[in-house]
Amino acid sequence: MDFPLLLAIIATPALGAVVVALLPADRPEIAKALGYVFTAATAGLCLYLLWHFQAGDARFQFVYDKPWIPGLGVRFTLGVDGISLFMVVVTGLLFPLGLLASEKYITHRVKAYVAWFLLLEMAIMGIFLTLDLIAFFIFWELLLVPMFFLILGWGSENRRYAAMKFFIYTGVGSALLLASTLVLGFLHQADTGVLTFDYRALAEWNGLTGTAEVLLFLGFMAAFAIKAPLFPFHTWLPDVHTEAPTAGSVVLAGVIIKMGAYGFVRFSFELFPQASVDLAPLLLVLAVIGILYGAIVAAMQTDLKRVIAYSSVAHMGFVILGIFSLTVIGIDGAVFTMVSHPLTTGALFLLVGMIYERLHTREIGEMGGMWNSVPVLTGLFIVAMFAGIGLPGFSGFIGEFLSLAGAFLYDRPYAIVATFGVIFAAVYMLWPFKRAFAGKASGAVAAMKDLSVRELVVVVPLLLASLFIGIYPKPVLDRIEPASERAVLNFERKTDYRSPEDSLDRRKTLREVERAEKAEAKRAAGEAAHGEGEK
Amino acid sequence: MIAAAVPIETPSVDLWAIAPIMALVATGVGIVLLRALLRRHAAVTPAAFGLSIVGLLVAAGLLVRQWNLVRDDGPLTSFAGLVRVDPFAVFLGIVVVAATLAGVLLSYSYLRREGLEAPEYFALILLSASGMLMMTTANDLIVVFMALEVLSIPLYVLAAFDRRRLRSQEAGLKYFVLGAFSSAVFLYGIALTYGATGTTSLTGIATFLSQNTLFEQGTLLMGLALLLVGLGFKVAAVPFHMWTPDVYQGAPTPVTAFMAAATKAAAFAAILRIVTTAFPQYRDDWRPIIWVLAALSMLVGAIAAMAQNDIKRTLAYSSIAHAGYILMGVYATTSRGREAALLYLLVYAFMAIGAFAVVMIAAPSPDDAKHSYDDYRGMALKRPILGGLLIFFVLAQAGVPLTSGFIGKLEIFGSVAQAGETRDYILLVIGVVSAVIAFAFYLRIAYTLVTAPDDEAALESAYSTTPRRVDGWTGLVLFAAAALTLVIGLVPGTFIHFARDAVFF
Amino acid sequence: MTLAALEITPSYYLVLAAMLFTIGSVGVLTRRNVLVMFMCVELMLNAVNLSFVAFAKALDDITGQVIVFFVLVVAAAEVAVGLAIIVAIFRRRRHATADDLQALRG
Amino acid sequence: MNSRDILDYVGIIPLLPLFGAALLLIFGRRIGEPIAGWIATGLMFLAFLGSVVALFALLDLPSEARLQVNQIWEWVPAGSFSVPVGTQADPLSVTWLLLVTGVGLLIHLYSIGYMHGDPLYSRFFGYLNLFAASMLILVVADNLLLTFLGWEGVGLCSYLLISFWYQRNDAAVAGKKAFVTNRVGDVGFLLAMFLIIATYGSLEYTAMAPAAEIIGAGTATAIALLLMVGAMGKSAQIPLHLWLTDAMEGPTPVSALIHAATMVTAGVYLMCRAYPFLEVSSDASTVVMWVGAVTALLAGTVAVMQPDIKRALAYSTISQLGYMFLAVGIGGYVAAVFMVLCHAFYKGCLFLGAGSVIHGNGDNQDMRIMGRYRKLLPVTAFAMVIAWLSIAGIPPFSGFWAKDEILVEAYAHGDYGVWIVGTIAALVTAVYMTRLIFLTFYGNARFEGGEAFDAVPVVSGGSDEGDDAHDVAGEGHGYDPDDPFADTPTVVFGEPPRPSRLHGHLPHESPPLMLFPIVTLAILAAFAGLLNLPIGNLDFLHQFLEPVFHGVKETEISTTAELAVEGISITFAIVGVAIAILIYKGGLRAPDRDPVVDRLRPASTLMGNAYYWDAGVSAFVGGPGQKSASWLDRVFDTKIIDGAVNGTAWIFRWCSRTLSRVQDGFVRRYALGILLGAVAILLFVLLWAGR
Amino acid sequence: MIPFLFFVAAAATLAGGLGVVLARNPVHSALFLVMTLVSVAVLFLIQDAELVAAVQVIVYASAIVVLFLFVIMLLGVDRQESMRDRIPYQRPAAIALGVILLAQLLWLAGHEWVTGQETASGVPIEGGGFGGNVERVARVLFTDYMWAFEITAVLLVIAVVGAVVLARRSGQKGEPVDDVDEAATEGVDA
Repeated sequence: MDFPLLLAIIATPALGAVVVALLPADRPEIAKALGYVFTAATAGLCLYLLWHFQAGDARFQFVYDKPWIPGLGVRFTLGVDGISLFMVVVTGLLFPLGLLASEKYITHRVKAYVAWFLLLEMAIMGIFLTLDLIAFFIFWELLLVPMFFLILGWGSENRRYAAMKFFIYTGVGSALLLASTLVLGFLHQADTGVLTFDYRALAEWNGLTGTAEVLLFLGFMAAFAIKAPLFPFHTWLPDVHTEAPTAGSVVLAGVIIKMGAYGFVRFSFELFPQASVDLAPLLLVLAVIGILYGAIVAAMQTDLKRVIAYSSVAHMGFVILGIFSLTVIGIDGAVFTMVSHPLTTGALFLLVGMIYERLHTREIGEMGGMWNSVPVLTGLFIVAMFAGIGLPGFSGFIGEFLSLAGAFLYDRPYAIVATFGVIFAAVYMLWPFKRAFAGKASGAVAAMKDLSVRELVVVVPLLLASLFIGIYPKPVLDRIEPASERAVLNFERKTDYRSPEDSLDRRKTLREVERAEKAEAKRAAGEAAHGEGEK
Repeated sequence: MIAAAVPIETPSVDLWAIAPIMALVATGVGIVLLRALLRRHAAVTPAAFGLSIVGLLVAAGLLVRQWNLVRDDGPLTSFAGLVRVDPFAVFLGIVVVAATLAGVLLSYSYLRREGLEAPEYFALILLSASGMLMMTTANDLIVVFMALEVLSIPLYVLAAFDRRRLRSQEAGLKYFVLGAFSSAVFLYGIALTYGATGTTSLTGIATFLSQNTLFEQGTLLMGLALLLVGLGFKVAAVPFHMWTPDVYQGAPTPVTAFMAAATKAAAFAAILRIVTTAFPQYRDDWRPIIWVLAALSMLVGAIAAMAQNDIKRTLAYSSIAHAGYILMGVYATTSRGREAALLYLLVYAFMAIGAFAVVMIAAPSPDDAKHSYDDYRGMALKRPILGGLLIFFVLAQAGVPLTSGFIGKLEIFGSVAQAGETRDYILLVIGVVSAVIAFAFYLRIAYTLVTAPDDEAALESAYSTTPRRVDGWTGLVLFAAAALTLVIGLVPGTFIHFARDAVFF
Repeated sequence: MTLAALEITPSYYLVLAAMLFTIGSVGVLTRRNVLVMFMCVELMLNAVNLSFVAFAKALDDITGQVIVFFVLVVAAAEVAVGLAIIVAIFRRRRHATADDLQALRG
Repeated sequence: MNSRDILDYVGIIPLLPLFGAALLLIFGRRIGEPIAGWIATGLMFLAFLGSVVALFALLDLPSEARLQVNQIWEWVPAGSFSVPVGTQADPLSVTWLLLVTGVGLLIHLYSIGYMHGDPLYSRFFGYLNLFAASMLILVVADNLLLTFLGWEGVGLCSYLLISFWYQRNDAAVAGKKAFVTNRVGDVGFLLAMFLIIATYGSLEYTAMAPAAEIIGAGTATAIALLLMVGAMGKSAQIPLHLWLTDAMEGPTPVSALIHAATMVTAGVYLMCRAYPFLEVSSDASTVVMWVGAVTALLAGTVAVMQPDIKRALAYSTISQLGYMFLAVGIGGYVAAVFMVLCHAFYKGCLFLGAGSVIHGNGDNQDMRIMGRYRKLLPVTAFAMVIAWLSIAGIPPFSGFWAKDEILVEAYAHGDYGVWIVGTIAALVTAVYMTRLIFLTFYGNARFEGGEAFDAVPVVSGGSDEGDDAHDVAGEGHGYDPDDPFADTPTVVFGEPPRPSRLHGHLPHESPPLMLFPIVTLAILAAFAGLLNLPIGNLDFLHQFLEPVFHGVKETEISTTAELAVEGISITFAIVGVAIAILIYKGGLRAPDRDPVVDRLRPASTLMGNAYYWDAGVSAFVGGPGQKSASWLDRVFDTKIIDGAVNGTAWIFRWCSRTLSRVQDGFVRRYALGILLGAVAILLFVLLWAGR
Repeated sequence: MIPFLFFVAAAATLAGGLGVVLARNPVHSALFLVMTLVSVAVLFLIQDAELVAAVQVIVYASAIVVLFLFVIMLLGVDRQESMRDRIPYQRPAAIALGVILLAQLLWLAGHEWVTGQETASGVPIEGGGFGGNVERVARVLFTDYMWAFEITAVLLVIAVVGAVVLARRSGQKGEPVDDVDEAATEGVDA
């Protein structure tokens, strides 16, 4: 362990936040510049991570481990695998763009904005990188604070309601997550005598009985389902999206709502395999409802941001569908969607933000004819829109396709119903698009200015990235695959669930992975015990 | 004939055991003497202030010395076992002295500002603190009772100290009447316990109960119940909490800070000691009571705070909720639970003092009376550092990660989770849910501070105090409280080890 | 059985003490005058004292009586400070009863 | 470089127009007219050359070995399966390559003239190129998923092209409708792919034939039917035909390119590719067959009633596509491909001709106010007449051979029901096409200032007067905000005739640039029959495609029977033409008096309104559909789900207020609280504790 | 003799207690309090607590009650208190709670109250050669409870300081702050 890369990825934005917070308030340009420096540096570290990540290795890489809260055996354990890798990279790339998008929009209290924004990045990085459950929770909860202040300080009219709703609604989920985590840790301690919250050690432990496992699963699910957001826990999302500043929406749609899905794959699966298998139908039903329901309700919205917000509900439905298909394909697809959705929806939110900056409204009824006045914006919107709809060639399709295919393998009815979501996807995007962009331009719309170079620089890379991994997803999938294979193997090892993907050649690697996992868990447990002893 | 048949053996007196208490009492009395000597001399208040700081520092030094003594050689007992200095007592003693020091530092400029300068104020704070130290070291119910009075009576006076403000006097009176009432109940509890066991010594009770099986438990159980009522009143547990918002709101703000931080530590010292030292055999009987008190405190504190329109009052309700969390630690009955409770008391002391310190400075009108949300609107925009600090302390109390409040809650919840029975889990869920409910009012404070009224003119008038300079002493307190709150949140290791070493009786 | 032959066990005293305690506590809850409320608290303390002495007698242990001393001292100190507070308030506002003071509420 | 190597590079063909699309869509405004058009056309020409090269490379190989798959990169490797990005060059794909690039090239050329003056000129060519690229990807792909990419790509382009004049409300709506309807079909396509993944795990075409034999008839039926649903969406088969007629809102070259020549045939292509499943499953074949037959007949009857030239052609297209499906259903894959080719030529010609008419006619599409244009647009008329004869099934024009082969095969298969329906549909085809030609080019002149032409014999050739009008009326087909009918150029059945938009000018012939493609297509339409004559060894197409449809049973039919069937077809076609000529030779007595429509009431109303299917779907979607969606949004989401959330918050606030009220400031109340707590604890202690 | 004394004293105690609670004039309450205190002193006496009884009379009945009366007279509140209660349900709730509390306490009456070990401090009330009651009390006071005894000193200091601080006429600058709307709360039913 030469250079603590993952620590650096978390620490850089944190350092940035502190430095920016200490600046004098009357020099917004320095704050801004430092914001770019620190987000860009983080992005650079993320790319370095991406470059040096070993594809095909199912284990955690770049592991960093230090004791943190001794009383509870909490350790500051960082590690990255195929599932978290891309979330980290996407986060790293989204933040400089988000800042760039805020350039015009944020005119007051710039310093505070940049500081909160950097803190937000740190929290998100922490969430995706920690392997210790308590540390995970710490970042999970910490995230709410910068988000709260970003909405409150720079949101739209109804921001107080939205900020409160976001904090408290998702807080309820987190509370149950914390309770379940603690109970899990202590049950483990009661059984094995070792108090650790290292999730690898807990995953290796098989002492949970039926009801306890289900209840703990539900506790974790509360947090993840609300954050995801799974139907019927989704109503915070549109409110928050509408009120949040553009960059906040981008990050929210891009990364934050992925954390729910991430939590399911990372934690629920490994910690509660039997409950995951048993409750998969429930999750699948909710996911399918979410896909259709989110799409239908999205089509009814009159606020452009709400349309995209509800579309996120539908998209996350696909993600959950893929995850709980309990197949390698499905999980591949879900994680891929988690990578792709930030790009497309991020672009859409950015574009809506740009429209809002020009028209000062998000009401579709007050638009109309923008195709005429702002063709470049419209063009990009079309691209982003179709990428979001799931047009093959863009990244969204790959994820959706694999998720559905996985669900189809698991149990056909879910996939068949969910596939009809692709129709509604077209409806909810094209209908508002028609109303907002087609037609005759008049009044304020006619006077709109087209995108500046800065705005192009913000949006175009996202769409290009989406296009690139839509055409050549192999590098991404290759890195995701070992992790999702691991997840499925985990089920086969611990439960009597058997993946329908019989033709896989993964069974031959079964023993290999098992051995590696055992060694890993042993090491983690040993370290935890060691950590207990050293104080 | 005069000579007694049995000679009186005077008990051994270990001065180390009571040295910190003596330091505080001596300083308190010294201030009174100073007052008597200097009369109305202009320097009398600064002198009293200086003297109390010296006294507190000496007490703190002695506590550190005690810490080393008891850690190396085991607990010190003195005065025929009435005083027992163990790591537990020293830990809470340090919390008390630190909170007192903060209270004294805050008071100095406050008293000058409000025109309340009186050296007796410092004497009363120190004497109250000495009572708290007596409480932490008490090993006998009678001493607990005496200590309770020693710490309470000065607080009654201090709450009513601002005689120009009727609210302050009202606070004093209410606190006094209810305090007297509840101490009578507490005393009746002692009486019943005495009747049931024949002794008032905590260890004596435990020994008796472990050696005898009572056929008739009524007296003992009722005594125990009434003891809990009396102590529940002091820690402001629901349903004995109703004095808290009124008193916290009405009392001068530094007194409120001192009360919130120090009294809580002392009262919890008594609870922990009594239930765990004296009644370990009866844990199945008192634990459900504590369970209910904890659950009610957390829920009522969090819910009632939502509808408040006064920041001090809101913080008072928050302190009720915090009492609930600490009671969870008591409920756990394990050493982890005690550790968590101790850590929480430490952590809460700084969060509470910090928050009240900001409130003290920020009070928008020249007198310490206006603390409504409307008065604070937009404060963080006008005074970013002060407002930011208040937000920070408030979020810490809410238990946001990377603040000490989170670590405290985590340890508390962990201790309950470890207990491992269904009702423990239910309490745990109540705890975490109430923490979320509490977000609602903490965030409301944060929201109020960062929200500007819509037009600029309204902003001008909204938070319109003549910028009050933060004097050095207050600044010191603020800095220390913030730094500790943050440091414990980031690297809690040292403090957790400290609390863990302190759990032993 | 005549009255003289009746053995007055400690329970008699204790029942009496319980009744007195109850009367005192109900008094605190019902009287509006602060001074009377305070007298009711004294009733409660006396009830406790009675219990202590009765327990002392029953246990044949002088400690109970010793405790009564401490209670007396505490009562005296409380009375001194309590009356001072009442006096201070009365200076500000004549005719105050406990009910008048409800500026702090909610 | 041997032929196989050459065929490996077939993937370059779609890249050429793709490059053009990227170029024109990004830098289009700087390139401008007319260079943009020429760039696009040039790239199409290169693509066409590429296709020709591919053809020859393929012919170079022995007929059984004409299959070259080149997997370029691993596209979606996930779990148990992996989908490559690869090309497949075989006779089927090369046929389509030639078709798409060839017809596409002509339409590009045509568009240079047609789109002259449009402010979005270069964007149009960008879209056209993008469309061509998608279509080419669709056909060169070696697996279903990559085909699906092209499939969706053409969907996207059709959306963009149909709503090209986005300022028109109807155009925007039509584009949306097209895309959404196609998506309905896509569900089938996607599910078919999932089923394939679930059953044998490979989406590649080469894996289909071996797999079909092992997966069992039930699964094969399911796959085939699901693919058919997808194909129905794209090929506008009933009931998913809704979008095609509305798609006439787009510029006319688009109608020709997308809705006649190429995109709609994608469904047929897919069904041809999926032939192994159809071969295994006779149930699926039967369904496909009947879908096609019903579509052929019903769409034909609707076409008869349409007053709008483009809508009539659109329904005709649906009907013709029905024939192709019919052919696929009876196992006549080659016949279907043959039909695709011929249809592309004559329908392309017809659409472009119609465009020429509209172009010269002040953008008026209402046939009821045309008539006698033979005189004014002679070249167009000549070309369209050839195409008419071809589509009507008059020998020796290509349409006859194509349709005839299908009907003969149907008869040979013993599917007499289908054969009868097909034959009747042929009659209907002859009727509506004749009606269209006569209403447009013959009969009386019903256009503004057309009275002077009525006396002139229609067969005596035209005049050159059109040139004068050209300069004025030919400017721009874009959106004219001052025109009250600009929003709705299409005329639907039942609408009163439109006022003339000639503004005093006479209809005029189109420029040579537009005429050249029309004439070329007319020539192809005339002689395309030569590709596949059912005589001796002259069935070149059959021989060429034979190896693709490996294992398809040849149907044997006696020459007598064949001749009899052919005779019946010819008879029906001639009868149809004759009937229509009898009715329409004099044109219309008044613009709003169509004899067929009048005489066939009330059936004509039913047919003219396309059996109210479209209206019904719209009414459902717009009525109960939208209402329930709105209910979900306004009531269920806001009131119930979010209401529960806010309700919880409200309950807590209420509790909070209540607690505050209890805290009423009376010190005795607080004492009561303490005592209450004490009593409660004592109660607990006495009753429950100590047990 | 003893039962007779007990019942008389007990009756007086309860009567005094009830009198304190029920008397409408504070002065009467104070006098009833004296009655109770003296009766309790009698009860102390018959339980061999001579010293305590004496102190009870001297300190409590004399000093404390005099203090009460002094304050009552000083403040001039020797008026009839309205028996109407402003707080809804307060009185019935208080009486109900009182009844329950008493019932709970008396529940013990049927059982053994005293269960503790005898003579835990080693000094019984009689016998054992520890001298008289005063000496016995002193013995325990200055050995076992010496610490508590010392605390009383602190307590008295506090009482003095507190009383002085509060009752002092001035010493704080500034006018009374009108933080309460006095008119709104004063004399509602004075």
